[in-house]
Amino acid sequence: MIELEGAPLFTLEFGDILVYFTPYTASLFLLALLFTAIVVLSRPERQVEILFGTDACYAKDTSIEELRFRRFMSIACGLATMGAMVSGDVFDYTLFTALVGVTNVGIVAAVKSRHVQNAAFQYGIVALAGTLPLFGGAAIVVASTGTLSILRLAGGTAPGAPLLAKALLTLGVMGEGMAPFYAAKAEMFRAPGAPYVIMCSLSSLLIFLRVIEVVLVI
Amino acid sequence: MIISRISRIISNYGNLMPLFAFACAVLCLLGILMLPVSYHEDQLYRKTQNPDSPLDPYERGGRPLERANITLQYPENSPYAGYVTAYLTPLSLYLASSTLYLGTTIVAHPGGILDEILYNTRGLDTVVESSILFVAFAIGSFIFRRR
Amino acid sequence: MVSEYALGLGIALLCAVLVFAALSREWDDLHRLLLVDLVEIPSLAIVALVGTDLAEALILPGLVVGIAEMLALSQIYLLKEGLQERPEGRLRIEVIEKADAPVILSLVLVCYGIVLSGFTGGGIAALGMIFLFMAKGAREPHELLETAAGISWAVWIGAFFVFMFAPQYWLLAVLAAGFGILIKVMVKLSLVGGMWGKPHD
Amino acid sequence: MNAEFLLGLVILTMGTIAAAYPRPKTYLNRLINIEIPGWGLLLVMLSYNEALALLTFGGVTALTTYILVRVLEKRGGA
Amino acid sequence: MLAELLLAVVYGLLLLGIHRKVIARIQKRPGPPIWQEVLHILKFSFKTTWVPATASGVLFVGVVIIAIAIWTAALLVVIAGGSLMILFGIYMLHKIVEHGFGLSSGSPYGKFGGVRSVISAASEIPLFVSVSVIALFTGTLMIDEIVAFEGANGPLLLLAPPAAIAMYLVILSKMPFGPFSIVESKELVSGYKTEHFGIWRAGLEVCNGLKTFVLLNAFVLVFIGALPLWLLLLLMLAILVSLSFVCALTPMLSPFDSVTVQMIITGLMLVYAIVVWVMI
Repeated sequence: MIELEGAPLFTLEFGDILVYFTPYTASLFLLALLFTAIVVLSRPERQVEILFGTDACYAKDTSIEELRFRRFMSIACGLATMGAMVSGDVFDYTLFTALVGVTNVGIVAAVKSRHVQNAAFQYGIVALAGTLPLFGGAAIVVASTGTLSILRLAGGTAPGAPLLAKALLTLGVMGEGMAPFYAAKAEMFRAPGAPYVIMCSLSSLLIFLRVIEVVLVI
Repeated sequence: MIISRISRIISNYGNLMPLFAFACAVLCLLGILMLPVSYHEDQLYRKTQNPDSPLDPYERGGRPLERANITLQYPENSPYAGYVTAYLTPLSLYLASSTLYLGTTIVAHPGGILDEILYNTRGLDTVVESSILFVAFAIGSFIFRRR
Repeated sequence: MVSEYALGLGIALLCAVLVFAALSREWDDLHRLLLVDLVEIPSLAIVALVGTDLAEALILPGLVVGIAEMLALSQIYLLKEGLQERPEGRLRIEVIEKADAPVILSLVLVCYGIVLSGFTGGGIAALGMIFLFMAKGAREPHELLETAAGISWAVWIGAFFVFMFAPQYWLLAVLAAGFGILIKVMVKLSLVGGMWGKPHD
Repeated sequence: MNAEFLLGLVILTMGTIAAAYPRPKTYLNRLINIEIPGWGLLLVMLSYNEALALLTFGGVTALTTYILVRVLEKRGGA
Repeated sequence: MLAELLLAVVYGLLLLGIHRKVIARIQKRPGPPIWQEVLHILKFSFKTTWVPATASGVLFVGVVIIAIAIWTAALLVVIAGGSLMILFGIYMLHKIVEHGFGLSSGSPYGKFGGVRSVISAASEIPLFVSVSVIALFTGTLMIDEIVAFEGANGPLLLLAPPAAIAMYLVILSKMPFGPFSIVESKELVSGYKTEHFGIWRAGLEVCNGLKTFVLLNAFVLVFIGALPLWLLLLLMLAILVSLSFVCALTPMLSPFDSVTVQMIITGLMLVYAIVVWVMI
C-alpha cells in the first residue's frame, strides 16, 4: 500500500529509527517549517476589544516576558510537528505527538485570562489521557508485528498491524485537538498572539493528516 | 431537536473530557472483543536469561562496536549495534567483576544495561523524551515564577 | 488456552475501560487530574506486556511524558483556581529541622543516584534533594539550576550525535549522555521541591 | 504464565476498581488507592524481569504523588 | 503551466460569479453580473493597500502568499495526477489560512471568523472516510491511477455513491452562502476576510477562484474519470449549479449545529466504510 503516497524521496538514519520524506510528508514538513519561520519573524498582533454599549475600544498588549515564553513554546511546537511529519517509526511518532500536546498547552497557558486557562487545562487533561491510546496503539503494533518501522509495515515484509492498534492511534491523535474533541481548542484560540495560537491549530491538523497516512499504510 | 442537543454538548469544553473518555472506553471495550491479538514471536531485542552472570537479568553479552546477532528494524543502518550490555564503562566493569548483583542494582549505569537501546539504536526517542520533560518543566516553572 | 499476551492485554484494556468509564462521569477537575494519573498505569501495562528489552526502552519515555504533563497541568490547575498565592505547610517536624538526619539521608540518596546515573539515578537524587528542601526549607537559586539543566540537556544531545556519527568514541558518549540526563533530571525534579513553600522571585 | 504475572494482573484490576470508584470519594482516598494498581504493574514488570522500568516507575510514582499532594495541600483539605 | 493557472483562476472566479447569480435568481433577485468576482479582483488590485496598525505584520502578509501557494500546488497535483492525500492535506490546511487571516489583524470580527473556522474543523473529517473508501476500492490514491482504474471499471460515482456524496458535502461546506459557511456569515461583517483589503484581498480572491476550480475538478476526475476539456468544464458547471441550488434553499446552520451535522455524516460514512471493508 506504499503507493498511496509515492516512494520515499530521501531517508535519514538515526540508528534504528528512520526519518524519511515522501512527497506527502515532505509537503507537510515544509508547511510546518514555513509557519515556524513566520512565528520566529513576526510580532504578535494587538487584539482590539470593544466595550459594549459604548464607542470605546482598546488594544491589548502582550508583555515581553509572556511573548518570549510563548514564542519559545511555538517554536518547540513547530519543531515537534516537523519531527512528527517525517518520523518513520510508530513509537517515535507518538512521542512527537505527545510533545505537540504539551507545547500546545504551553502556548496558551501563559495567557492571563481565566477562560483561556480553563480551556487549556481541559485540553491538557485530554491530551494526557490520549497517551493511553497512543502508546497502547504503538505497543500493540510492536507486539503483533515485531517491528515499529512504518516503512517495514508498509512494505509488506511484516504482517499488517491489527485494526485495534490503528483505531487506538487515530483516537489518540484525535484527542490532541481534532473534531469532535476540539471544543477547548476553539476556546484557546480566543487568546491574543495570533502567530503562536496558529501553531496550535496547525500542529494538530498536521499530526492528524500524518496519522491518517500512517494508519492507511501500516 | 436532537442535533442542537448534541451540538450543545460538544460546544461546552467542560464536556470534552467525558466525551473523550467515553470514546476511549468504547474503543477499549471493542478492543477486548477483538482479542486475541496474536503475539509476533520474532521480536526486536528479545530478552535472554543467564542467572550465573553478575549482570543478570540484563546479561546479553557482546562487545562495543561489534555487530551482534540481534533482531533490528534496519540492520544495514546499525553496523555497530551490539548486545544491550555491550557498553560497560570501566567502573561498571569493575563492579561487575567484584559483585554478583550489578544487573539488579546498577541498572541504568552509564554504559550500563539499556544504554545500547536508549542512546544508540533508539536514541531519537530519548531526545524527544527529554525534550518533553524540558518543555513541561519550562511551563511549570514559568507559571510558578510569574507573579 | 489463551496466550499470556492476549490475557494480559485483555486485563489491561479492561482496566482502561474502568478508568475511562469513571472519567466520563467525573465533573471535578482535581478528580479528573487524579484519574488521568491512574490512566497512565494500564497504558504502561500494555507496553510492559511486550516483554522485551525494547519494551523497557519504551516504558521510560511513557513515564517521562506522564510526570512532565502532570507537573505542568497541576501548575495550570493552581493558576486557574487562583490557588497560586496560597502557601502550603512545610514538613514542620521539630526533630527533622534540628537534626542532621535529613541532610545525611539526602546525601545518601543523592550519592546513590549519582552512582546509578541515567534517568533513574536522576530521579532518586532528586528525591533526596526534595526531601532536603522540604525539611530545611532551603532556597535554591532557580536561574542557576535551570542554566545547569539547559547545559546538561545540550550535553546529552551532543552525546547522541557522537553515537550516531562517531561511534568509536562511544565511551565518551555514554558517559556524557548518562551524566547529562542525571543532572538534567535531578535539577528539573528538584525544582518541584523548590516550589514547595512560598513562591519567590 | 507464572504466579507473579497472574497476581500482578489481579492486583492491577482490583486496584483500578478501588481507585476509579473509591469509597468515600475524597481526593486523598483516591490518591492513596492509585498506589494499588501501581503495585500490580510492578509485579507484571517483575515477571518480565524489567528491573530498570520497575525502578524508574517506583521513583516517578513517588514524585507524581509528591506533585499531587502539593496541589491538595494548596487546595486545603481533601 | 501558466496558461492552466490562468484558466483555473478565471474559470473558478466565473463559477463563483455564476454561483451568486443562480442563488439570486432562485431567490427572485436580479443578482450581480457573473463576472463580478473577476471585477472585484481588478478593483482590489488598484486600491490603497496597507497593514493595520494592530496587525501582526509578517503573518498578515504571509498567509496571503501561503494561501495562493498551497492552492497552486493543489492545482499542480491535480494536473500531474499526484496523490489524493496531498490534495486533501492542502484542503485541510486551508483552515489554517482562514484562521491566519482572521486572527492576524487583531480585529474582533476577524477573530470571530477565525475561531469559527476552527470550530468548523469537523467539515474535513468526512473527506478522509471518503478517501479511505476510494483507497479500498482502487488500492491506490494516485489520481492518475484512479483515473486509469475508472477507465477499466467504470466511474466511482456508480461504484461508491456514498463516498461521492461525502465529498460533495465537503465541497458544499467550502462554498459561500451555503448551510455550512459559518466563517463568512454576515453578522461577522466579512468574517475572516474583514481586515484584508487592497492587494491582499485580491490575492485572497484569486485563491478562492483556484480553490473552487481545484475542488470541482478533483471531484469530476475522481468520481467520473478522464474527460475532454470542454466536457470537464461543463460538468464542473453542472455540479456548481446543483450546489447553488442547495445553498439557495437551505438556511445557514449555527456553528455547532453545522459541526454536529457533519459529524453525523461522518458516522454514517464510517459505517459504510466498514461495510465496504468487510465485503472486499
